[in-house]
Amino acid sequence: MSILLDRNSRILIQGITGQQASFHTERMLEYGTKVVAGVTPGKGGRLHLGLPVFNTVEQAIRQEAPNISIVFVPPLAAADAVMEAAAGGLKLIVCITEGIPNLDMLKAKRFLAEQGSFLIGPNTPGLISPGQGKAGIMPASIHRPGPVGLISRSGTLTYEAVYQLSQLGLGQSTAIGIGGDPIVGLKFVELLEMFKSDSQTEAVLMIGEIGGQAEEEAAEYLRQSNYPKPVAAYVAGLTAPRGKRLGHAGAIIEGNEGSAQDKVKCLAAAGAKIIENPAWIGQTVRELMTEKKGN
Amino acid sequence: MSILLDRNSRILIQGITGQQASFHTERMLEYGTKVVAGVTPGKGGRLHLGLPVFNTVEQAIRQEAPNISIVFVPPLAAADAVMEAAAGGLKLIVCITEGIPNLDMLKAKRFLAEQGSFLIGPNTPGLISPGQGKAGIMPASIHRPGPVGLISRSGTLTYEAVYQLSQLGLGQSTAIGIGGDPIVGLKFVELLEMFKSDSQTEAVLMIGEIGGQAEEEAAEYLRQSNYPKPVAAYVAGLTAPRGKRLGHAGAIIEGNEGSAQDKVKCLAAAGAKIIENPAWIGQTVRELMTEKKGN
Amino acid sequence: MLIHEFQAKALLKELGVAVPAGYLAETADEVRLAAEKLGGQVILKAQILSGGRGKAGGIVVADSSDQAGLAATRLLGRKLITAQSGGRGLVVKKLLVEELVPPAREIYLSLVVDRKNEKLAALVSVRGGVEIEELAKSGPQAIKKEYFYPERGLMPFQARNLAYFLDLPDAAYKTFLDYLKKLSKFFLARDMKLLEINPLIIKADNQLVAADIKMDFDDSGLARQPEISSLEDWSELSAEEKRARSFKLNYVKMAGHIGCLVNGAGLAMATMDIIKLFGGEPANFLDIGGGVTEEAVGQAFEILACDQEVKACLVNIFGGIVRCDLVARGLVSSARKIALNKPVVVRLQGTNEAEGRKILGEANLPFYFVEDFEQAARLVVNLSQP
Amino acid sequence: MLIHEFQAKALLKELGVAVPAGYLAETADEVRLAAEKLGGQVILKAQILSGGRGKAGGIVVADSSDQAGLAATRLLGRKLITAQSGGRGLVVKKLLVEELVPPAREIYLSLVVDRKNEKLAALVSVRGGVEIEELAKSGPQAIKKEYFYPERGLMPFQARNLAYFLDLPDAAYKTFLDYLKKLSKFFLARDMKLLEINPLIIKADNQLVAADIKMDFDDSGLARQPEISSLEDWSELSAEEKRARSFKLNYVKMAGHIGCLVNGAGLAMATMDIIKLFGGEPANFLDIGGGVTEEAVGQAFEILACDQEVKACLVNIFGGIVRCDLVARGLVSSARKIALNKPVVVRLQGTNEAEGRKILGEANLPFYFVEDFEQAARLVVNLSQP
Repeated sequence: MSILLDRNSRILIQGITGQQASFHTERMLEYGTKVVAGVTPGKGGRLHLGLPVFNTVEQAIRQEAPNISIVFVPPLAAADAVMEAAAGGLKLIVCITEGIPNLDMLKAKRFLAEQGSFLIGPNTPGLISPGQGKAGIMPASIHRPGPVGLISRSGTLTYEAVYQLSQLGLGQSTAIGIGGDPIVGLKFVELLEMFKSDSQTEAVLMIGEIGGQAEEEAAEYLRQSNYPKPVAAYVAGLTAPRGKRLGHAGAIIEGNEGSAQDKVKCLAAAGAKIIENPAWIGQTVRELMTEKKGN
Repeated sequence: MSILLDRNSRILIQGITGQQASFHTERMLEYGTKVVAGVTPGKGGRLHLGLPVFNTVEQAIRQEAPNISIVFVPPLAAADAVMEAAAGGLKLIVCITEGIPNLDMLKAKRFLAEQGSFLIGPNTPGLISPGQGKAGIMPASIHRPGPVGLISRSGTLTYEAVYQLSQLGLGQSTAIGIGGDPIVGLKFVELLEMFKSDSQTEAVLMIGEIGGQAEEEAAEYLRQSNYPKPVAAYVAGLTAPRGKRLGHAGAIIEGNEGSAQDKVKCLAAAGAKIIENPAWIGQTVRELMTEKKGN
Repeated sequence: MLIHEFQAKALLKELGVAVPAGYLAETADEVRLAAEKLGGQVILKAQILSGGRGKAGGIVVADSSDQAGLAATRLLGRKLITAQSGGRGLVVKKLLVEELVPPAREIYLSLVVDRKNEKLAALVSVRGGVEIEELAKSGPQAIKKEYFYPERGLMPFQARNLAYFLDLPDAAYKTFLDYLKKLSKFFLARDMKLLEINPLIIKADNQLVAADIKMDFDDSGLARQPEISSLEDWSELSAEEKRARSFKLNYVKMAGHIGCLVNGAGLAMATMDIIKLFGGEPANFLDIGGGVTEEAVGQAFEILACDQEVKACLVNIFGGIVRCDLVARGLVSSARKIALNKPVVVRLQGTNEAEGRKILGEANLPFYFVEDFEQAARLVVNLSQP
Repeated sequence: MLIHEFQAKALLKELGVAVPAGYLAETADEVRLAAEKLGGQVILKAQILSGGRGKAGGIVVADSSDQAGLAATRLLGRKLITAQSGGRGLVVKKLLVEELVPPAREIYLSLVVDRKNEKLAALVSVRGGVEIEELAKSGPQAIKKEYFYPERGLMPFQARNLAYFLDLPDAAYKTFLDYLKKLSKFFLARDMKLLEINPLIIKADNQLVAADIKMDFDDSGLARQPEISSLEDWSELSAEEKRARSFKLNYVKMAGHIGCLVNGAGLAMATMDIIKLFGGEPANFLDIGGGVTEEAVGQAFEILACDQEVKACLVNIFGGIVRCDLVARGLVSSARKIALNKPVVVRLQGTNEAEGRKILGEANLPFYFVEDFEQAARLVVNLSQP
């Protein structure tokens, strides 16, 4: 199995004619992903990378029946693009764009909730179900199919984690970046819930970072749900200073909330295996899985 | 039984210190209705008609635990008052006020849907469950407890209908004015559904009028639900001219929609007994109930 | 509340939506002058508050300023009877004189409160200049609709959906989106019920021009729209309608001979219906409303009683908020003042009915009391017959 | 983006929210003059982009203009180290000289994006002038919160709930509602993250005056807020920070000796963490971002390599969007330019890693290649030790 994305997924690229979108669409196609169409207002009717381009999501859906959209639209137009995808009926929308205003995201999330659509991101590398499909911008080569579900707030740190896993022969069921912004779509809780019932996934790796409360909520969920699969967690930013934003718009310790120490404490108390050193991500997951099998 | 309102209902009056509100609150109290509190911003802490007055609905709920609110607030502030009641957690709100702008009502209805609250009105006389309680401005004396559920878009025409019923010894389970505005809360369909499972109600009388599609929707519902209780219907405005608004903001035949002739046709086709003459409302309901008992 | 085309065009112009160059004129001389300024060839449009002006002869094209003057002479002061004006028709007092805008294409655009769906709707059609309701039947595939809510407004992607449906030339696309954004904001900010541009002309140079505009505002919103309220034109109302309006009476004149004075819109409609049912013709709809005063009852009664067409009156009151004694007092003082000489059938029920009947009974005026609704209707129909 | 108090007060004044009379001054003479105009007794407030100024000695009351001048002499040019300013502290370059507003009461008001609940929140407290986070622990019953959404805004009944919670004097009630309406609209229109008035003073005459204000704007919204963007003060940034900003590099200076150059914020944090884990101290956070150019990589490297505090550097790149060869080229040209004389540990993984290593290997510069993350960290810690 895998979650959210599999070999039957049909992908739409919003903003397909842009430079980044073009580059990554080609990579997705190379990976064997079924990208079926693109949307760029004003460029409808053309072919781009061999794919039909439409002016609106509505037209693209009518013609090509995608079920996932990936949004590469510039920041100030991206929330509108996300809502367009949801209004068209798409149930999973992956928003790569970084720098979308908070208020736009608040509006978009309310709209998506009404439409019953899920959002991954924004400011995310996307998601990949190795061997099945790639809906994002991560380097495909480091991934292997396998038993580890990966949920991360980070981009390149996720690649590092995947690299370590794959080096040890531990493949991934699905690896998902949830995005580094203060307001994002699906978070740890919802995705842990999905991995829970995914037969391919034997363990879950969480990569958190400072800021917000997503890790604390995940800990609460793990505790309350008595989560049946082993969970390992790494939280970046133990050395982060208070009140300084570290790159990601969401990565800031505000007031008394969001320090890596607090997050680690909560997750440990909830039974997650804490990874102390970012170089030990792979081996810690391997140990965890071996232990659990031993039980 | 009865629907929506019974002897345990605890009523809050919003705008209680106004002239109309005061007059009608006294009538409700005379009828034995449990009016428990009032709200008028700026007049909190006083007693009015022997009832405690609060500045906010929130305070009134905390102190007196009402479960129904009646709104007598002026038109431009009324939608806000309705939302205040819903935000406070009240599940039934009766809005007497006439002349609320359409856009305000659209906003309020969305808010109420989110909160899971029901609205009766605006521009309604309210509702009464004879012998149990009165949440509105209708003259109490004409009502009798009994088996007829009454749903009406009109005010005084409802009194006329009730008068005719009571004259013939036919009491009412609950009589509800749904309001004469283009955008109202509960309509025929939802209330027919409630009367369906009310044990006291043996037959339903609908009083419609020109404008909108509420009667057509009711006909569709009756047909699809194979409605189990006898329904009689009178529709006012057979002589109404096109494009002229007759009193109620909602009573206007626009384009090809909303004529009394169309409504009567739909309702008749759905099995409702059509009342041709407004003087025959009582006797037609009596005949209908006798027929059905005969079956 | 409807406003005139020239008023609507002034509002749009202010908003930055292009309209044809034009002048408002009230005399043939003014029309001639305006036509000269516009280069001779012009279109004259009767400014009455009703649709269907074209079919009724209210829109005329003139090839020269002289021809324009001549056409104006024929139009000004004329009564136009349109599909929506009612039998009386409306007198043309003002003409809008406009340049002729040659269309490369005509499209349709409207914004409306959709009461059935309890949403707002933006509607476009690839065919402009035709009646949208007819088009909805004959060619629904030519129409596209986007729903929206007042909190969010029309979203950019919805505007794009409409624009691409219309298959606009690239050069007109941005202007269309700009117009739609401005119009939808205006619609919300001004408590509108309907804003219709039909046709919206696409010129050969891809300019978009709103050639005809209809604007209808929510009456209930006027209290917070002073700018819009000030546009109300009372000049088309009859003397009776003006009087009724100033006393907050809901009055609509009709063609029959039986005056109806009722409290409550539903009961007023039912009263008209029952009169018709027994062979009579109501002369009006009149709902005196819940907050009515004694003076207003008197005014309402005078409007009916002084109407030459009215042969008999039916007063049908079911007291709730309105007290029967108040109505009775209003009737009596008014009837005395105008020396009432028409039969009046009176039915009083509800709050203070006994007091009301007593006041009327003691007044010694041509009032007939009837308790039963049906009998009251039969009687007034009989009394109205010559 | 934070703005200065004097800037925030100017915005509020424009909006119609009362603030104390005051002047901005940059010299002791200007301060003396301002104090004279304000009647002698004044408050001097250091204009630095950081909270906690009071505790750090940045807010001083003076009883006369001479005293004000004297205090200004002590304050201007001084480095203030506040709880939020970081170890370096911030130099006071401007003072806001204000009248003293005698409070009858002090309350608290803020509007904030609540990221946990994904809503906006309006917060009040009956106690102003204290830190809200401490109050939330010590006296939560003194605080009331109303959530709202950008589409709807703060609704009138919510504003009333807050106002009545504060138990305002009648004469202050309407002003409070008026302020709250204006502030919540401003918050939404200007893409704010935080608007805090603490304290909001209720004067004896029931006037409301915003005595201290904090405004923080969403960086992602600045692209559509030219007016707000123009308020950005770069003068508090160090030369390195300015350079980083102008090349769109995410750079935060810290106290250690190991420079870090990383792509991706998470990996950059992890890199700092692992350095600390092996006994080193990172000199900075630096995320070069996904859209980085060769030139920007060079600039980033120069910032680190030219920092006197930095003894060794760790370059940790996991190529995704960023290509390793591009990074390598940026490093090499920059290292040549500055005649690099510090050890640099380089780890390149991902897109075009082989090309990258080749470029660096051929450059004949003090680069150490390590493939393993842990080894790279250990090595750079060793190399940084004296």
